[in-house]
Amino acid sequence: MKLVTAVVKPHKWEEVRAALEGVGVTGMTVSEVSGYGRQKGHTEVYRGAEYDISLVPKVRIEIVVEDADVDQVVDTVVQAAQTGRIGDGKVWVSSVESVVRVRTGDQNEAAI
Amino acid sequence: MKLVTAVVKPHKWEEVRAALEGVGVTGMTVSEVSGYGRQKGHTEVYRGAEYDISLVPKVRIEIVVEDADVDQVVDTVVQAAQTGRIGDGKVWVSSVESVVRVRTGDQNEAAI
Amino acid sequence: MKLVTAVVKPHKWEEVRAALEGVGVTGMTVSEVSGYGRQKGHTEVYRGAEYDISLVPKVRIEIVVEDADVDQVVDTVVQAAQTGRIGDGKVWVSSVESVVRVRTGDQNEAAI
Amino acid sequence: MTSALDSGSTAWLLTSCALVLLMAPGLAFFYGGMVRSKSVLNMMMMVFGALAVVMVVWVVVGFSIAFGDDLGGGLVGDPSQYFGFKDMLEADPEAVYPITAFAIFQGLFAVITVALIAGSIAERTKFGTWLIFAGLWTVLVYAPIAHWIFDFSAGDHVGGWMANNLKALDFAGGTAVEINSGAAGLAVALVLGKRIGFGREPMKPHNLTLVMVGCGLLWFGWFGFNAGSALAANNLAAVVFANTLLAGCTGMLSWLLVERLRDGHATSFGAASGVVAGLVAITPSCGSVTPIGAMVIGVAAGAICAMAVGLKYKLGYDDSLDVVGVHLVGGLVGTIGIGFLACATVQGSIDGLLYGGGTDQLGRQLVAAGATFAFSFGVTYVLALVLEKTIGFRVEGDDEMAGVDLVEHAETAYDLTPTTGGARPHIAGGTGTLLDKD
Amino acid sequence: MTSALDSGSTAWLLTSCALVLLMAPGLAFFYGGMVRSKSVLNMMMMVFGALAVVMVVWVVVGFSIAFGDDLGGGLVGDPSQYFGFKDMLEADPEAVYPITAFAIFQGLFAVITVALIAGSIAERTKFGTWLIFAGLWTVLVYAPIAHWIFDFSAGDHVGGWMANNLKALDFAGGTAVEINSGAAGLAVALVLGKRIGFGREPMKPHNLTLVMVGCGLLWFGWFGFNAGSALAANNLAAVVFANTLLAGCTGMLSWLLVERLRDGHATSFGAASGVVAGLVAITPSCGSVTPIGAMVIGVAAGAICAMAVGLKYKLGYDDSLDVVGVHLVGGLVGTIGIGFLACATVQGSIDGLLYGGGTDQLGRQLVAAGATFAFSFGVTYVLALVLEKTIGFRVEGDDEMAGVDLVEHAETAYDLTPTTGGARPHIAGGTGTLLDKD
Amino acid sequence: MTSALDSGSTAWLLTSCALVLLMAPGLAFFYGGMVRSKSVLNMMMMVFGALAVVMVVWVVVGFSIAFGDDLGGGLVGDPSQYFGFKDMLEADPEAVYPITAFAIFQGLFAVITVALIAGSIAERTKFGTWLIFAGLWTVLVYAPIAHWIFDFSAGDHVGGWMANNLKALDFAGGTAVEINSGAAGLAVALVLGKRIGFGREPMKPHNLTLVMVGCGLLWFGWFGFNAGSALAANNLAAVVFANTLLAGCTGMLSWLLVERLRDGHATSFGAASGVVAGLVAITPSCGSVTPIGAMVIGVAAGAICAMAVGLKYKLGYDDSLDVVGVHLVGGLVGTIGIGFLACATVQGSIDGLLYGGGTDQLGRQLVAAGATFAFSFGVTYVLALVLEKTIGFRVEGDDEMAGVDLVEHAETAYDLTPTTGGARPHIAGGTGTLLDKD
Ligand SMILES: Nc1ncnc2c1ncn2[C@@H]1O[C@H](COP(=O)(O)OP(=O)(O)O)[C@@H](O)[C@H]1O
Ligand SMILES: Nc1ncnc2c1ncn2[C@@H]1O[C@H](COP(=O)(O)OP(=O)(O)O)[C@@H](O)[C@H]1O
Ligand SMILES: Nc1ncnc2c1ncn2[C@@H]1O[C@H](COP(=O)(O)OP(=O)(O)O)[C@@H](O)[C@H]1O
Repeated sequence: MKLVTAVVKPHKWEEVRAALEGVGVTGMTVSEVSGYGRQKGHTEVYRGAEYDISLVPKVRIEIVVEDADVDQVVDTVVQAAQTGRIGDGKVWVSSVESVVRVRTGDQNEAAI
Repeated sequence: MKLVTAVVKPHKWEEVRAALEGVGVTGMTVSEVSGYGRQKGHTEVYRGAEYDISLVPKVRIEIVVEDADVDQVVDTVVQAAQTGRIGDGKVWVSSVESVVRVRTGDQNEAAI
Repeated sequence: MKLVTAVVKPHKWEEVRAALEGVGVTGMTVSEVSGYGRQKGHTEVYRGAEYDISLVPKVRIEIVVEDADVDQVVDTVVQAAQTGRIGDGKVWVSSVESVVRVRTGDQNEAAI
Repeated sequence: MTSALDSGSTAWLLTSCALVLLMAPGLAFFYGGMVRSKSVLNMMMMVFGALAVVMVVWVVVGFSIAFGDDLGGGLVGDPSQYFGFKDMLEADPEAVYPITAFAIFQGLFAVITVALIAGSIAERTKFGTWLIFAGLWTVLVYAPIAHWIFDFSAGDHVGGWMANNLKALDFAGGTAVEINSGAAGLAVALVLGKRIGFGREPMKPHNLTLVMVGCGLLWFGWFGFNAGSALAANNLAAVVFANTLLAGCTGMLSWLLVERLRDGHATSFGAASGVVAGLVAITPSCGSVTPIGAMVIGVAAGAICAMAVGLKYKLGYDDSLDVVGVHLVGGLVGTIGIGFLACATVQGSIDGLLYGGGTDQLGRQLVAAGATFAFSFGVTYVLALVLEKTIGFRVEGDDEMAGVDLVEHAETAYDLTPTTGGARPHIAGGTGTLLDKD
Repeated sequence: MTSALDSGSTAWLLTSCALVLLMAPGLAFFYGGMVRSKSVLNMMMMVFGALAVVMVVWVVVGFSIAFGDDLGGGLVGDPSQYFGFKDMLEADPEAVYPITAFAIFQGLFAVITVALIAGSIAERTKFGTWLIFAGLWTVLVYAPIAHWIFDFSAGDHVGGWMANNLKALDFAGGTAVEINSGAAGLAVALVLGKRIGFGREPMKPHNLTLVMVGCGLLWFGWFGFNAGSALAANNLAAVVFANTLLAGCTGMLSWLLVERLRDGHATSFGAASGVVAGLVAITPSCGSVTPIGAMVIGVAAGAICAMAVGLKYKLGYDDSLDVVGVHLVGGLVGTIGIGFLACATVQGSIDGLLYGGGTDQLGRQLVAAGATFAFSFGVTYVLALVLEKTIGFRVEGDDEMAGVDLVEHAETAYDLTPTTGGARPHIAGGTGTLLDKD
Repeated sequence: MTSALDSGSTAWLLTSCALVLLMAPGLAFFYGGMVRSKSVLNMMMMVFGALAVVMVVWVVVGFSIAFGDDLGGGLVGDPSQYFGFKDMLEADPEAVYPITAFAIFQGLFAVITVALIAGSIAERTKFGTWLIFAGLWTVLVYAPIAHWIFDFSAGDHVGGWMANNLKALDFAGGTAVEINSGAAGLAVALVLGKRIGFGREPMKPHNLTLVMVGCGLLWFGWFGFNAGSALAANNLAAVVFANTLLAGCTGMLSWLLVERLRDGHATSFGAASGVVAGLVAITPSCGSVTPIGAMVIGVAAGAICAMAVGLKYKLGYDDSLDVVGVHLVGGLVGTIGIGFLACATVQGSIDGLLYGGGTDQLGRQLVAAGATFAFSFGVTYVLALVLEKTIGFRVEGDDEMAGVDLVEHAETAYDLTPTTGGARPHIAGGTGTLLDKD
């Protein structure tokens, strides 16, 4: 199994969720994070003074998936979250050795 | 070493913490997240209108453990967090290549 | 590629960020978490009564890096975040199988 | 210099002015807590902005249209008579209270009425257009209706048709304030359309403690609104005060009961809404009913409004914060309730149906309610449509998703975490460029 | 028609009514900020709900029990005399202020007293049972005690025993409000038992800015409570006003000093608590002491209460928000303090021990305090126990863990994040089904 | 006993006292919302602490220095005359209102002035030193200046030089309150130095809803401040009330317009700041100008202050919450504006330059403004420097990074999440040990 971690723009969350539901993803875990990336360096005017802004709000989505589904899930997220502008985010995949469903104790594929 | 990631119901956090302390887990990192899973699809009435609810509050626990302790830690979490009802959460395990304790610079097993 | 996860004291965040920028890290994802570790067991007086405190605020930093940069990034974080006192935090490294930049669809090294 | 001025009544009137002023921030928090966290600043700005714009317009010409000598038919006052509060500053030896205090008191009624409307178009409105709307609406809709119902003929002075010809009763604004804002709220909500996601997402209050802060301040201020409308510190003011308190109490209990029976739980949002429903309904009737009558009015308003707020989902208009469900419906309950519950012991000589007074007064009340609704809805609809078609009244869809706080005001309301403390981003530059920069 | 009505005093009394009304939301925020975030709505609802229920009961029968002609022994007034505020509406040409205003003013005292009790059983109380308790307690406990101490005999009218026979001094409610709520708070806390985790987890205030908002509004409202009790806009009202301000100030400073010396830090929670402790103690004594005396009372109350709030951990009762430590103890400090610090210059003819007046008054004060405590504690304990054993007063353990906001009101207070904006879950359906659905 | 007491004016003065008292919490929230979340409690504590300390000092000696018989040259009053409010408690048959009410009213002006200063040294101040500063500053700076400008000679009584010799006009404190606090704020900000990160990080308001709550309460309270300064419930009070309302409105609109044109967006922080700027400028002038004049003053203050708050970045002083930009600059606008806009119709016999009255009054206003600035800045600078060099006025750098709430008060303001509910850490023990324990 794999863990897909996606960091996307907050107002894209709803579209990403809907798209994932469309490809059969039934579970995920979501958190509010701050992103630091190319978007930094933008300046803003605040009460007449200019500042560099480094952190911007993002949403982080974690999805445990079966090996076979990884590519589809990643593609789905990338498509739904894309605006083509700086700060669209990243998706990364890492390996998961085991999964348990707390309610039943089911393991691995059966637990996803 | 392994990283155990557990997503559980918020009001179970205290019990999970106590159970882990019981099996000698001395450190972990905790965050507030929102979960999306089978619990979705429940509807609620709000000011006379009905809605589907998709996100429910969860607590996410990350524990870096030695290889030998993984099974015990996972079992302990599952037992403490189980209510047997939908939305109890997931636990997954992935591999960690190295760990450092910031205070001392200790590495790997010595750093846990 | 690797994922470096660092949990550090909140008021060290700014120094860590600056140090990482110094070694060329251009992106990272940051979240507010609570830490549980050796710091627990400290007691505090509250309205005349004493309590054990278990959770302390921490900042969690995730950085996806190329394999070659891992050691430098870890060292940089450890140095910048170190105060030498209990609760300085942990840094751990795990393996990442693929990365995508959402904006462009760039993959892996090109996406970092 | 001998003067008729009663310092006690003046003290109460000044206090009442301050109380009604506080209703503006109170409403800003009440409404602000109800929207999603991405829209709270815009919501509060609509209320504060309305306060500023309406007061300026009121001083310049609004007061004069409302309380100047009638220009004919009891329809509108002479706009030049008190233009810029002229000739009002020197002490009038025959006045029991200073006319400036009265003019300010009435101006704050206009403020509250306009600000109430904002609730129906929450989370999707252009701030600049809103300010223009607020100013124009004061002149075109509020001031005339205030003339109709609040301007009593006296001596040489000829006032409005509802108060003097129709002889409808409205102690503190069931028509001019409540039905009026509710009708206008419906009109603008229809023009602007539904929020993205309306009916699919619950869009619950983001901060119920803020809602309660607003509710508390509103209730407090409402004593100035109602008991201040006695324009004297006397026995009537005390009865009105009691009625205002009691209708708020029974409005709350009644709304909570409906929720408990219908949904299984009594909510704090329901409590706050019920208080306001009761206060809305007692506003016209507080000078006509006994404390027992006030409790009945509160019960009726709480229950009817609790059911009315669900209508928008069935009928499909997005009256976001229930201006229609609470202010229009509650205003109708109170205005019409007078026809049933008026009691001559309290004031004047009118008994309602339940006190053996016949259907006469009930008829007058229905006419006043109907006329207010029709005029307000009609004019507001046209005004809002013109603004939407010309300068635009509603923000773009992308901007609405990103949030009106960010897009219209370049701010976010809260930054409570240590990491980003004070460094959370906002976006400079004009609307529409937001997503390019984000 | 010539009338004895003093419009200035009426204005001040109406203003004071509004101020005391504002103390209810003030208390809701003060208490609401102190609980954990999962209980804040329930806490506010207990206060708002008490306001509604108590006022209705007060109009129906409470005022009459408290201020009707004595039925014998100075123990209880005639419940039928002012039943439903009857015969009170028409202007009385001999009244200096409207009786309706007085009745409302006194009713709001009952509201605050009941609402204060809620603090001792925070985070674990069934809302429905609480409302029933509030109504019954007003009739069984508050109204009689108010009769004892607040109902002065005049002309034909015979009042209560403490005020007229014992001649204890209590200007604005050290007994009927403070000691009474403190004693009742202790009783209900004992009946309901400790929160899960009490003594192990600190259970700190979840929102100290909300506590401060509450503290500010309470202080503001307290001027109506105390200076309004002069029932006139006169010199005495001004001195009482000054005393109320000063005791709050020195209560704060004194509490902060204790914290600084004992714990190393002066906290904002301590500042808010110290203000209230000073205000509690000056409530009975504000009409009897000089401004210097008021400062002394404040210092005493701040220090003694700061130490008293730790008692619950030692003695093992969960008086969650320190109703005992602040209101019972502070009420005792003020009520007994009169015996030492009363000064005949301020009002009346009583000098306290320190002004050479002997121990006479001190004795009367002790009897009044003791009688109030005993009656209130006893009746409340039985009432709470009956409710707990019949319909249940405390929520289930699982529900307490999940949070009373969710379980009792199907709401959560805050939703400040963009992702879930307005879509955070609550649970419909009855209590107990929560965990099945969660 | 026949008495000159006017109960209506007394009612209004008592109400005004309560309103001004509420400005202290109002300011605490206004300022508290503006700082980062790690400093909000300390900010609120500085305001509440100032209230307590200043009132105690005022009763003991402050009032007497300000309003006691002049000791010579109109510079300072006799500190022994009203020491401890002595001989002030008994009703004076010749007084129109109780002297205690007047003394409290004036004391609350001192409170607000001191509390305003705290804004310039937000997020880095030792709480203990601040309290000492507040007490000393009241005696050394505020009370003398209040004597100069507020103490009018009457009968035997000789007052201060500005009011009686210079004949500068200042209805409610443009000099003693606004310019004074602004000058002192500049001085302490220079002594304490910049916050770590100033100019690099934006350090934005952490909670704009709290800022708005503060703004609303401040505005509400300001009616007591200004219209209460009429010391009577009369025609002048009503005009002053109108002016206070209108200047706040146009101050808001004008600030928003500057922001819209300069930065592209009108912010809610700007709205709140603009209201206060307008109120500051109308404070001295509210008794001298017409409602139209008040609107002009508000427009000028809003625009000029909106530009002035940027100065600190250019000149490099960290006046953290713009005490200089809003109170000093706004106070100057209002104080000097009188020279242009005074209108004899409103009160007295002075016409300003624009009403054909010549430059005479303008000159007097400039002298008053200059003298206030110079005295306040000079004495404050020395006082702050002495405190910083002896007991220390600013916290350590590490402590500032960790946050003054944690370090000075062992608290954090918010704990809104379920997990840590009520168990979030704070640190006991003295300053400086924090990082060892963290
Ligand atoms: N190396 C990285 N490791 C972890 N997260 C990253 C990394 N680089 C970027 N991110 C996340 O992705 C977000 C978008 O990155 P950014 O560089 O702003 O835009 P883009 O990827 O479109 O060039 C960042 O805000 C951050 O949350
Ligand atoms: N595939 C997944 N990846 C990541 N997190 C998941 C996944 N599936 C479920 N979760 C997390 O586990 C929680 C419980 O899952 P849910 O399907 O509601 O219940 P259950 O596992 O008992 O059937 C979810 O709220 C979510 O946080
Ligand atoms: N085994 C672990 N797994 C995950 N996070 C950990 C673990 N141990 C410690 N941490 C994190 O590191 C932080 C610091 O650990 P702590 O034991 O307090 O100090 P130190 O590492 O200096 O001995 C903790 O607050 C927690 O967030």
